[in-house]
Amino acid sequence: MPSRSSNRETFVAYQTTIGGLSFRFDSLREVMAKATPARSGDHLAGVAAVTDVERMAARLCLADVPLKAFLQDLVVPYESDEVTRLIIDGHDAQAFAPISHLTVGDFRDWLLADEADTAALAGIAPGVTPEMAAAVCKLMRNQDLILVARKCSVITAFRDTVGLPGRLSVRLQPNHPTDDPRGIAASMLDGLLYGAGDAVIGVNPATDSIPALMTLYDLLNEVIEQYGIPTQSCVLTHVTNQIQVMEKGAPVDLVFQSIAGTQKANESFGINLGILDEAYDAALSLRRGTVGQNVMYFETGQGSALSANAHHGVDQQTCEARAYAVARRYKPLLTNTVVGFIGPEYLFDGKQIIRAGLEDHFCGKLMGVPLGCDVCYTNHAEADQNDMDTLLTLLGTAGITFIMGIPGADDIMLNYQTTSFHDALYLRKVLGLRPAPEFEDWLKRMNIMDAGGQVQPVGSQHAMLQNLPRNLLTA
Amino acid sequence: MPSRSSNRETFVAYQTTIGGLSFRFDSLREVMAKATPARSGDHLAGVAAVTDVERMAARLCLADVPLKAFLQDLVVPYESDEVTRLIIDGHDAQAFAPISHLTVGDFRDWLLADEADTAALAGIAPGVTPEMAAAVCKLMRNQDLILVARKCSVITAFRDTVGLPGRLSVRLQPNHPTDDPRGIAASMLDGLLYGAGDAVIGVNPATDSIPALMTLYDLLNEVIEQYGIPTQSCVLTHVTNQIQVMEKGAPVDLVFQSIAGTQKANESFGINLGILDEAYDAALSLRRGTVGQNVMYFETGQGSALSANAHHGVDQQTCEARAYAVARRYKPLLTNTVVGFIGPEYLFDGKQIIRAGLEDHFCGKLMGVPLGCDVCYTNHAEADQNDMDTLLTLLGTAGITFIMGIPGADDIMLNYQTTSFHDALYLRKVLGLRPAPEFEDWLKRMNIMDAGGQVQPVGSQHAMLQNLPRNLLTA
Amino acid sequence: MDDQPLVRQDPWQALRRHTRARIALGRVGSSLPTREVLDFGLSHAMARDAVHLPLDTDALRQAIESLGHETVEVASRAGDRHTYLLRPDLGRRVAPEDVERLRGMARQPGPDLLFVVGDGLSSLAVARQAAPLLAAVQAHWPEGWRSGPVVIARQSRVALADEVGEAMGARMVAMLIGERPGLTSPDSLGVYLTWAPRVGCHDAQRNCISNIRPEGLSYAAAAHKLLWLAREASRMQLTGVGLKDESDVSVIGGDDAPQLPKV
Amino acid sequence: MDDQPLVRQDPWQALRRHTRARIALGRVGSSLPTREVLDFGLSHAMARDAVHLPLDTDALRQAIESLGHETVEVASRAGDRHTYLLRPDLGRRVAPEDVERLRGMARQPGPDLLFVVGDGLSSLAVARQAAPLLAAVQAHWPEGWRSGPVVIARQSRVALADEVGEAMGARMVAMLIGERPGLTSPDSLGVYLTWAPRVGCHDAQRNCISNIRPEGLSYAAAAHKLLWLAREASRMQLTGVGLKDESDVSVIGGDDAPQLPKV
Ligand code: B12
Ligand code: B12
Repeated sequence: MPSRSSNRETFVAYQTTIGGLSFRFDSLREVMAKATPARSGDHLAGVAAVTDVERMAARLCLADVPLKAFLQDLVVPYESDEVTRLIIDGHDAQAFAPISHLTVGDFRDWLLADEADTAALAGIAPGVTPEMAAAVCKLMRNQDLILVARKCSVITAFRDTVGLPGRLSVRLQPNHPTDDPRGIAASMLDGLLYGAGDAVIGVNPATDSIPALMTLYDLLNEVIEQYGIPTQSCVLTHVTNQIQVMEKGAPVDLVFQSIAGTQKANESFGINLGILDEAYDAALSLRRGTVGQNVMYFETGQGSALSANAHHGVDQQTCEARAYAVARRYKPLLTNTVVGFIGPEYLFDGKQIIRAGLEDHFCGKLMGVPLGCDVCYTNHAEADQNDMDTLLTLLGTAGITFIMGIPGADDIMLNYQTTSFHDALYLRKVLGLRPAPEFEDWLKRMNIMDAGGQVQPVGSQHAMLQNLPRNLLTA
Repeated sequence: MPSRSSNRETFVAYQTTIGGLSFRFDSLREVMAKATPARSGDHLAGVAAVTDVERMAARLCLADVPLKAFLQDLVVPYESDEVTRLIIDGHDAQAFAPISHLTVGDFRDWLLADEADTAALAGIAPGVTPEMAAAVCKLMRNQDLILVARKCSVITAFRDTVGLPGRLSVRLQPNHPTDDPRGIAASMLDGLLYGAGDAVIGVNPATDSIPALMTLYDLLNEVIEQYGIPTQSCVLTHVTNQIQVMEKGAPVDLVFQSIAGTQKANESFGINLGILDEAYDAALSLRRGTVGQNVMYFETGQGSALSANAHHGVDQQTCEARAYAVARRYKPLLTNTVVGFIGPEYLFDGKQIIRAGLEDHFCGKLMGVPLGCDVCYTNHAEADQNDMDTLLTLLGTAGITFIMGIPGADDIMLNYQTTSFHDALYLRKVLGLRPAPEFEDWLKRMNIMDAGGQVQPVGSQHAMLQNLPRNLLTA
Repeated sequence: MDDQPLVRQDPWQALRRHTRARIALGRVGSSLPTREVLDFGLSHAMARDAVHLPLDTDALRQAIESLGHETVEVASRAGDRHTYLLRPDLGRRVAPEDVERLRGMARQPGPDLLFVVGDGLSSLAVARQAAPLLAAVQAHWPEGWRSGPVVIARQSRVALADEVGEAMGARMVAMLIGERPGLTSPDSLGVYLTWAPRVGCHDAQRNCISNIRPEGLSYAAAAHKLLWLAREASRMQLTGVGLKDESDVSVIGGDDAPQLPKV
Repeated sequence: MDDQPLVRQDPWQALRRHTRARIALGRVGSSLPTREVLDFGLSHAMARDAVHLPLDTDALRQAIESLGHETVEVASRAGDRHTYLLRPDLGRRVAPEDVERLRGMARQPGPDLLFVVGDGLSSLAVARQAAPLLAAVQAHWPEGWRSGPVVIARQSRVALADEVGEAMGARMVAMLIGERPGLTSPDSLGVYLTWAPRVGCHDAQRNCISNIRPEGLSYAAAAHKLLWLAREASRMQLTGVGLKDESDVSVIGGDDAPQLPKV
């Protein structure tokens, strides 16, 4: 095995000639980076193509690379990176067999054929490495990314079932700048009455303090029990905090962690596979799921490896796909690309955010990971609500597993704009999508959703308003 | 009536205060222009908002303007502009009644309510002036434009029925740089075998020569008759040429003309309402339709009035909506906004093109016009195929009536990129859309479409390949 | 799915000989095959470059002068390519100092038909097609018609010829201009003929001949059309929608001008 | 449809007193009412301006000096706001001449806890919250701890404090930095505490206290947390994931530091 990464030298350089001009790339990593649609992060890293023609030259080269090459010519060395080892050692040769004879260009053709149906795609998923997914993605137009992702199906479950065809789930994200339980409960109620929360009720705590976190777990758990909601909770603090609170007996449904695509980037997040293994085992042992035992929730996003100076000259989209290999190991309930979250240095404007959102969703689904998307932007990026509407609609068409739901799309703690409860209703309405079945039944039982499947305004006499969460009463 | 435009002075100036800063706008025209999402054409015209805050100030003002004001405060003077006269004199007060008490801001709320269903929207259409449509459009997010347009239904017919719910039609555009009949026929065959052509088979002639045009009409007519295709043909030459060829007995199905939103812009196109009336009557008198008698095909596009220096200080989106008032007069089978066709001076990049496409479709449908879209860009604009995939998917979701279909998306005569036959299949597949019913039957009869409604590859023995158009045989 | 080729070819490949349109591309599912997506992307990258390629005015001047024409160079009011693309208003006007220069050169009476050659959106079109077209026109130049110098214009729009024609006192002006570059036709020339040119003319007052290049309308055919239109314009004292092109009828008489392809 | 109000209000308006989140916005169909769309758009326009607002270093320096601190001003290697936004690598490094200056000022032994105040993505946050937070920290400053001058940094990222701390020989550095401005919180301050700062430290080696502003975490609570973490860091000789915040437990003993809101 260790010889793998040094095999790289045995490959001839990649080159192509266009109209008399000859283009040469020294490594597969370079071909990948230069073949990527333009984005600020790859410019920042100095790995992007300089002209449109150079970009096309790289794509022409990339199209001819055999998929097998990605098992040999490793973009991050095997010896020094546990994510690479995870990818290579965990590669499923049998699943890979049906596509093992293809080049990257052929792979695109294969994916778009009608014969590549849901079952065929699920079959190859364990054989698709992140680099293969990233490579073929670079040759695909937005419509291709939508068409293929739509054919992929990744179904997971905890207290409800997420990812069924024709369904769209929503993470209810009731953040508050001081983690005030009343504020959080108020946002939860707002979201539930708008039909959101079937993916997870997940709060980002402003605090890093263990006692304060324990309080939060209790709060979320109480509301879920009070209303009998078939959903799961999550507190998005550092995984090592979650290990501690599990030890202290906190009611932890899903374990969360931000992950990245290289060992070094994960180290900058204060994690490694060992820590994640430990947390995973701890969460599984709690057996809190009812309809399933997918206990992990991950977040990723293009740019994090580069931000930690841990990208090894690999383009940010490929790094991102490698994060899905980390996610895949833990059979997560949810994996969320927070696509416009970090800022313009990685994805400059609406166009780049839209493209990255489609790429991430496609790569994740192709690899068998339950991808959702935080359709979002920050105020220092060149983007606005119209771009979000656009990406939201495209991802809905592509069959996104879940999106965020926040009051009025404005996260008053993380300081960025994501999708609102209203946005989720828009998407469900315009594409005829429904919530997770168990949650849908609950919404109907609670008279939040009508018989036609529409979330309707509730009156002031609504049961949940008559029976407020405890901490809202003591206010 | 003539007093209408001078009434404008009786309105107080529009103003609003934001964080201590006061914003003042001298006219409704100025409020409209400054409320528009940023685009290069309005900057070129010098009418755009200078800052984002000024833009929001204009929107706040606009939201409070009563819809009735648009019948008094005319953006282009009544006395000197026949399009304004058409709008005002043709306004249907009864249809307007249900919304006559609303402000622009209320109108948006009204449109988004579930009670504003297809019937309600069809009911008010004749009461909606272009300026009202443009104004409310400026307050709407992309998702609003999609949601409302989707509820609108505009159904027209000639030899097939266009605009039914769940349907998407395609204009087959078999252009050739010398109008070579073999080249045109070859592209037609390509498109038909890919299931395109139910909106119209419409060729842009490179030539302006009357005898050559006669030849083209015969060619299109022959192919339609040879295969018994339930569709219509069109030659997109100047309307005065079409009047001449009708006199000479050419088999004219649809009369085409580019139209704009002001009298002066139309004059620069060499037309006026009198000429259009004449052409309309001539086409109607031919009675060539079978299932309907909608005999006109119009093209529009933001920027044309400004390009002709005929915009009267009105923003380009409002000018565009006014063109739909011209179209509406002639109950067209099709109206096509060629949204990215002219160039970056009017719509700079993918984002502006996408927004404009959604706006145009919304305004047209709201006014009761059968809007299709030439989802396109030129090589001098900052746009690419991904932007087109995006707009295409959004418009499909919004219920667009028809799109273009060109071999490989590359118009080798008009020199721009629009949508391909493959693109149309993508959109039909991903959103479950079907062609016009009569054409769908024909596709099935011809073994181009299978029982499941998918356009399938044909073999070399296919009837149409065995029985080529006459001029392809004599090659 | 292994026994079938990945890409389903379209069985009407033979029709490709009739057109350079992208027909019979084949399909994967209902999508374009990878090779076509790549080919298209490459064409797009190159067409974008073509928009920005500056006109080699020296070479063009030499080519035109070698036909025996005088030349004059002018610039529009759009100082650079970026401004040109976003400010058509500036591309339609001659730089003030150049207007003066043109006025100074004007003779009484002015040319019957003045030629302006403008880069427009494709300098490549002008570089390749302008001189051959002028040569073809020259071969059939109407007896007794006064010509003028050929004006070469940088960063120009169609309407720029109006101001040139006005300044030179021309009866008619023909603008030879680079059409926007397409993927398959990056070098297509358009000609716009305007009677009594002056600032403020609009497009309904012109006639257009487009798609001039070897793979499109031939030089000879274009020249024939242009002179037919110019003669008719001279007779009717107008151009534009009022002047209908019947040039193809007149050729049936056995004129030596080449015919357009016919069914 | 006339007898019903256009906008359906949500009957849980009362809950708005618990949070500034945009809850109970009401609806039209399933969409946001116009007034909310406009309000949001206006907030966005203003938040975008906040990103670009330059830091008034003079005012900040005066405010900090009036607390009795010395100050030093440094710039990052990102020359302007545009560069800053696109080049975080440059925003993490001190301009070379300023590094020299800092080195020149360093004393032996260095400060136990050094403060850097950086504009980050919101100069407004720094202008409003930095001085009050420093004052709150001062009130509970651990006995015997050496402080240093407060370093004011322009166009800075979190990691810039590493280089500052290294140059000044600090045992620990606390970066007070403007968090990216949100629609509802344009002026939120974050504090990042790093043990043994040096160029190349990564984020797992820091602790963070965020959302400091009157509507968020109070100055007193933030100061309490910071000093708790700093004391623990000093004891354990590290910051980051290895250092767990238990500050809320310790306050239960009846310390005068304010408590976080509790259920
Ligand atoms: C952007 C951001 C991120 C980005 C950072 C990438 C980047 N290049 O910017 C990503 C998505 C990677 C991220 C990850 C995490 N973050 Co964070 N993040 C933020 C956010 C939204 C804005 C930060 C900001 O504006 N910085 C100011 C600018 C000017 O500085 P900068 O140099 O450009 O940014 C640096 C810091 O932001 C730093 N950083 C980001 N998050 C964190 C978290 C910790 C604990 C530390 C030490 C540093 C750190 O990374 C950046 C690059 O060096 C804040 C929320 C807020 N309101 O501030 C949360 C926040 C700081 N993050 C938080 C957390 C918990 C995390 C994670 C630990 C979550 C997890 N379980 O994995 C991870 C890992 C952090 C790590 N060790 O690297 C918490 C911290 C809570 C606390 N009091 O400790 C906050 C307050 C949000 C929250 N409540 O969840 N984060
Ligand atoms: C862009 C374009 C338009 C745009 C022009 C707006 C603009 N600001 O650019 C719009 C959509 C408005 C348009 C409209 C029409 N066009 Co047109 N247009 C073109 C196109 C695709 C490119 C022109 C170009 O590159 N010009 C070069 C740049 C550098 O010059 P410019 O100064 O920026 O552009 C000016 C000219 O293009 C002019 N113009 C555009 N079209 C026409 C048509 C005629 C007859 C005239 C005289 C002038 C003219 O308008 C522009 C502004 O002044 C050409 C196709 C081609 N391959 O060239 C067809 C083309 C020139 N148009 C054509 C036609 C028929 C029309 C219409 C008459 C269609 C109709 N039935 O209404 C109308 C009306 C034209 C008019 N009188 O104004 C034909 C001309 C055929 C012929 N031999 O006469 C062409 C060749 C395409 C075709 N085969 O259909 N057009």
